[in-house]
Amino acid sequence: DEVVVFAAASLKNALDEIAAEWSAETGHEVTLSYAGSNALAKQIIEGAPADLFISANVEWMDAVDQEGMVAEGARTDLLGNRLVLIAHGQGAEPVEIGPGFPLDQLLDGEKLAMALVDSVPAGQYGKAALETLGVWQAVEADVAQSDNVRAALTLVSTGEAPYGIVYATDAAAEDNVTIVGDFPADSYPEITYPAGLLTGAADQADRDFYEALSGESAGAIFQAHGFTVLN
Amino acid sequence: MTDWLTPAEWQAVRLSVKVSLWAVAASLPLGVLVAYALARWRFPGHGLLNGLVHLPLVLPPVVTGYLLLLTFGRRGTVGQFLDQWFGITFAFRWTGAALAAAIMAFPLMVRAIRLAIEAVDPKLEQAASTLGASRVWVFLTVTLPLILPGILAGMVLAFAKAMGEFGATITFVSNIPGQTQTLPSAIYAFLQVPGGEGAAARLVMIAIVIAMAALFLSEWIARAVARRIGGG
Amino acid sequence: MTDWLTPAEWQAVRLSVKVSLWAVAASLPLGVLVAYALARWRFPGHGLLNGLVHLPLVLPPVVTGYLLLLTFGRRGTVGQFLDQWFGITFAFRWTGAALAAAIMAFPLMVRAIRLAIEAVDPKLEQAASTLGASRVWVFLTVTLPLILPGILAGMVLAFAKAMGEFGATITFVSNIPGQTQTLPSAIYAFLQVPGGEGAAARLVMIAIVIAMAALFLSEWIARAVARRIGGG
Amino acid sequence: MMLSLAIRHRFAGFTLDAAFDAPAGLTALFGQSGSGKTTIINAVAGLMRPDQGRIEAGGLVLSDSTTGRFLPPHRRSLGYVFQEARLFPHLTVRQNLLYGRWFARGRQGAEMARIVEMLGIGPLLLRRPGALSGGERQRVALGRAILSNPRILLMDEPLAALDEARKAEILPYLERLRDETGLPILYVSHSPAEVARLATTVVLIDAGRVTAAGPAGAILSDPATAPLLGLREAGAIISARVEAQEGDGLTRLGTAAGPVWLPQVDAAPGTALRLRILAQDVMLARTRPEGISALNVLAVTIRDLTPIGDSGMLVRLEAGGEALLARITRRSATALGLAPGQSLYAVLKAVSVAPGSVGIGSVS
Amino acid sequence: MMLSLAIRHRFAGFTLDAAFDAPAGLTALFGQSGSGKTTIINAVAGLMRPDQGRIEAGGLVLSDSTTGRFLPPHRRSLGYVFQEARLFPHLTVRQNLLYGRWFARGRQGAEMARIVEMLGIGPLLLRRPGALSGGERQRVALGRAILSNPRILLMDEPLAALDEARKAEILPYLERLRDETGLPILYVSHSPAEVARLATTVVLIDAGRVTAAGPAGAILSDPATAPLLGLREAGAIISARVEAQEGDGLTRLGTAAGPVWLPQVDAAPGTALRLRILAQDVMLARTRPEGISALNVLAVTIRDLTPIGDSGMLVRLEAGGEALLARITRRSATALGLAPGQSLYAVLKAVSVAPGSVGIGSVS
Ligand SMILES: Nc1ncnc2c1ncn2[C@@H]1O[C@H](COP(=O)(O)OP(=O)(O)OP(=O)(O)O)[C@@H](O)[C@H]1O
Ligand SMILES: Nc1ncnc2c1ncn2[C@@H]1O[C@H](COP(=O)(O)OP(=O)(O)OP(=O)(O)O)[C@@H](O)[C@H]1O
Ligand code: MOO
Ligand SMILES: [Mg+2]
Ligand SMILES: [Mg+2]
Repeated sequence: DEVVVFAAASLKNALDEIAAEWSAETGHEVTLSYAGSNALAKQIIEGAPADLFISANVEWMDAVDQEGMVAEGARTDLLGNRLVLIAHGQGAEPVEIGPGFPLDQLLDGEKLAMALVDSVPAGQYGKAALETLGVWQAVEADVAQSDNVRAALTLVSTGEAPYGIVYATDAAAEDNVTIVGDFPADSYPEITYPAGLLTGAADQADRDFYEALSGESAGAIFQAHGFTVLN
Repeated sequence: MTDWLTPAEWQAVRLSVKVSLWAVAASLPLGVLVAYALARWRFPGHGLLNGLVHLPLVLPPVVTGYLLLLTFGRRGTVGQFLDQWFGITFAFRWTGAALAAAIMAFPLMVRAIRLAIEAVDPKLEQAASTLGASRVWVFLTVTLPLILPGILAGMVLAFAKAMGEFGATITFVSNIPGQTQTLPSAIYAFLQVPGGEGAAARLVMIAIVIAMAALFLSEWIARAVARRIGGG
Repeated sequence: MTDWLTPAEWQAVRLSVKVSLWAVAASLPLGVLVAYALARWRFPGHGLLNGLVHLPLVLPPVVTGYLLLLTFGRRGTVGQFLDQWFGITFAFRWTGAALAAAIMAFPLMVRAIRLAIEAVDPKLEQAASTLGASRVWVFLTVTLPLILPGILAGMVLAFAKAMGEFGATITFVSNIPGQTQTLPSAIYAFLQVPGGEGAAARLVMIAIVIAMAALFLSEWIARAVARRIGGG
Repeated sequence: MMLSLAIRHRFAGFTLDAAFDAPAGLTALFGQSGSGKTTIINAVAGLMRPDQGRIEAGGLVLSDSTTGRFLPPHRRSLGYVFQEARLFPHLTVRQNLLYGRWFARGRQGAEMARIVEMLGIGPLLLRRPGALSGGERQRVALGRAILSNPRILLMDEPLAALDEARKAEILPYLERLRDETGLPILYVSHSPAEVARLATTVVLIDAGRVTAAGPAGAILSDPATAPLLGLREAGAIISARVEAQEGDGLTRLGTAAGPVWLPQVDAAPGTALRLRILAQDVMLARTRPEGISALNVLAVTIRDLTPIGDSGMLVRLEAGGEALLARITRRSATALGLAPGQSLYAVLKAVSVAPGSVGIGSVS
Repeated sequence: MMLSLAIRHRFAGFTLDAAFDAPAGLTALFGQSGSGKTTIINAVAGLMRPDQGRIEAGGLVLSDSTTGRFLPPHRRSLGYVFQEARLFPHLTVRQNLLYGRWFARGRQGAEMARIVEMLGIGPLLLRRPGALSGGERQRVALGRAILSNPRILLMDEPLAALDEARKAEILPYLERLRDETGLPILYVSHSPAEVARLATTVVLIDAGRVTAAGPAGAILSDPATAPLLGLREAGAIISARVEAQEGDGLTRLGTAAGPVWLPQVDAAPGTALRLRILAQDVMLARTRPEGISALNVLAVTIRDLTPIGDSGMLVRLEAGGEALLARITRRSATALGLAPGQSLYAVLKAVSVAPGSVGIGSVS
């Protein structure tokens, strides 16, 4: 029957495709509700009729888990993502990202676009990376924080900010920005998108879709959209 | 139209209109009552009521949505009460979207109606009372017809706001296609992923067209009413 | 107060009040003008102007923020023009937050003032004109004083809305502590992390207190004005 | 039904302190602008709650500051013609007229068609009040109040904006209303002629206080109150009865003072009339004048003489038991050697008695 | 300064088609309720744009439908006393009064203190209009218009809500305004007495059309127009001059018809007056009556006789070149055997001439 999936908004493109494919195969319907992970988690805790939850970070999945709402043994770290430095326009100069790299000189008094560095996952990862690399203090005052990654990306694509830190998945699909460098994988905590089957899901179809997410064809689609498939 | 909108988008359009219309219709009686109370009565708690009405304007929509979730959600006290005793559920239903839209639009509706009520000449109401009309009848036969333009303005503001409401709705009832996914939620989802701008723009255009239609309709009605009252 | 708010939060409070006050003050003259035009003039484009004014209400705030970015951003046409010729920049400044708040609040302000203007008896304005007052003087000496309650209502609605505005602001000028981090942005940030509700609630209380103070002030002024006009 | 009122109310700079009884019939409130007439009427209507005092109508207490009782306006069964028309702008003239009737189900009332005809507002019925002329508005307001079938009628200068011709049509209707229904009518007017014609009771008000109150006949022919009404309006009200409609357009009336001829009075022989004869219209002659155009010459006796104004003399006359007043110059009084007890002749032109001064009904 | 007007305007169900000239002095618009008086005044004020026609004041075109010229109201230098007061509710009485003056800098005008005194609104100056009585509002509106130093004064029933005493104070002021300033005054009134006293020009309006227009003297003493004004108001206006203030409170006037005594007229010997003598106040006698209270007996000759009404006869008389009117019954006319050319006596009581009928100024 119907599978209701609450998923972080950044997964929309990939999940839409996967769900369509799976529906066509199995005849079950998938209903996808995209919003911020925090809102979804709170809704689930408040009794939302969701069968599956895919969060953009571990903390919100933990919050749901602590309420005892994730089915026993039905939680998995589904996807990973990479953090990249982007610049406005096509064909921007690549930047060598390493400890103490001269980000503040690159900015030249202009802004570095990021998601909220203390609360939105992409921002938190970015801040961690910059701290590890020892450049956070130099640029802290020049960081323009958006409420989500896409908004940060928009700031760069419109040229409002010359540089930004976003997910590789987002950067790949935007014409007007260039990925000028990858952050070293050890400079920030691993980016994980955990998926969990919720206690409210009674149906076999729910479980099937949960499993299918880790399957091969789903993996291919996730990868096509720039995600790292974790297992 | 159907060929350049996916069924899901088409559903979001219909849902948005339905939610907005219900939000306006269902909150109108209370809106008129509260506006009347604020305009005409002096009672302890006047300021408090006024503050309460304005609250959804002051709070970031997300906060309002969160409070709604806590109050009217499945585990919320009011939500449980309504569910058990009246079988009314708001959580994760289109009714919840309507509730969120109604609450977000309420201050706009109340203020417009209140301004209209304050502009009614009490002398006309007095005249009606000397002719035998009780308070309620005075209201129904004199005040109400005279504030119609204000009510209309309030309704159109509320409708427009309801069409655009996003933060409270998505926080309260999430973004479930066919059930709670309104136009703004759909637009939001598109804006969260690469390449979604085109689709978002299309939906934005639809939202604009619908709201403008409502606006034109209201202006037209208001003008017709004004002509009747002013002219011969 | 300072002991239970961090300096950054304290800064957000001050900035929010500043942004809201400026948003209201700067948009007031245009608001009165547009309200007057919509209420009293018949011109081609009347419907269009009316629609334009309501647009921020209809669109999800994020979309409005996005459009602002495209228009008033540093690369936006208007933004570049203003920057080059007048040295006015909105991008990543508190001025941009004020602009966003003003635009989001504009429909509310205009509608309140428009309703007030429509309630002014044109016969009084005629009387003033027979006494030698030109259109502008009629407006300044008769219409304006009579619509003061409506202007006040519009200002208070706009102020409340500006205090609560979040989506358009953060999209347009993002969130730079001390420069563009308003109260709602700060609240939003807290709500993004598990367990942040307590801190958010503290800021919400502050927002409520400020808005209520503005509300009480406006009611008090309105009542004083009404007493003067109505009584002996 | 009797309306009794004793109220006291303070505004900044103005104090109302009035008490009077208004019996069935028409009670005219007469006084300068700002003397408190509208305030009194508003108190009766329940639109104003007096600081102190009591208002009672036919045994029903409308308001009483000692018990705190205050009947709201809509339960007072009023018809109030406001000083400004106060028509409902969103209703047609017809709907305005019928507004009160709606709430007066059960009480039986004036006939719509007749009122509309009398007020000449037939062509306006489907219009809205917005663009009515001043007089049209006032007529509709009058109709609205009358058609609500009130038990008390309050009228604040109801005829002020009307032309004489229209007034002449409405006055007889108000007289019938007064005489046939027995409802108390409180009537404010600045026109002494209107007051004299319509009032059965007159209440004179000055700066918030009642300076005189009583039956119209007594107040209007009392030399003490005459100056308050204006010298020109001093006069007597006498009873008359239609005796015959004579061929040449004149009507012969029988009065205690003798026959009086007037231009056509539209009333059947036998009808009782109130005739107001202004003091200034009465000429005195020592001998019965001959060869003059005045038709009415009455034999009278002087009761007393009161100097009035700078040069005038108000002469109270008696003619067959009826009191008459004449106002002449002191010079003439001296020249004619007038003194109380003297017999002489009062001359009255038939056309002097205004149609507005011939009222139906008897003198109270 | 002369005001000329020829306009045409259609409302649903009402057509105005009026043309007349209003020379310096006071032009009274007289007509039934709904006949179009306010509409005409609004056209002059520029508050209404007539479908067709032209309005000109002292050479200045105010509006002309052929050229499309339309001077906005605020550039017409008007003082308009509206039928309803239209006071500014947010301003004090004082500020209301001074409102127009503010825009009339340069033009010199009436003195505030004098106007306030005359209107009796001194105690109200600091109040706001909200709670003024009907008459108080009207007086403030009157003051506001006058104090704006207008070049054209428009008055729509300005005295309707006022008591006789107050009117008696205001009328002489309006006369002075009319005579001293030379500004054209358009004046609407339903009171024939007011019109007769104040008007230098009279325009009769019926259902949107001008039925008669011309100098007040001619219109008011023309038997053809008398019925339009109301029979009771028919009368002649004659010129008089104060000759002496006599000791007993009477004033002797010289007229072409002979001396006339009236109760004290407050004017210095030599002052020219307009005297309105109502036809109904004139009694005719074949022989000079003796021993009567009436002081004024004038030798007159009959010019012509016009039957009027059901039973009346309007007799045009000549006395030393002045025209007089008498209204008597047809029965008396027959009994006295009246015929044109006949000589007889007109008898007029001194007190019959209302103070309101003695105007300052000469007959136009
Ligand atoms: N609410 C009020 N506050 C202060 N003064 C008031 C108020 N209402 C009335 N007055 C004053 O009381 C007095 C009496 O007013 P009212 O309206 O009764 O007069 P009126 O006799 O009807 O006069 P008019 O003939 O001019 O209509 C006036 O001087 C008026 O200004
Ligand atoms: N805008 C309008 N539309 C339709 N009819 C109108 C309009 N304005 C005035 N009239 C009508 O035109 C006629 C003349 O109105 P106007 O106000 O000039 O009368 P008036 O002579 O001043 O009467 P009153 O003495 O009653 O004030 C009235 O019958 C009125 O109803
Ligand atoms: O109050 Mo909002 O920022 O329009 O959802
Ligand atoms: Mg009054
Ligand atoms: Mg009029």
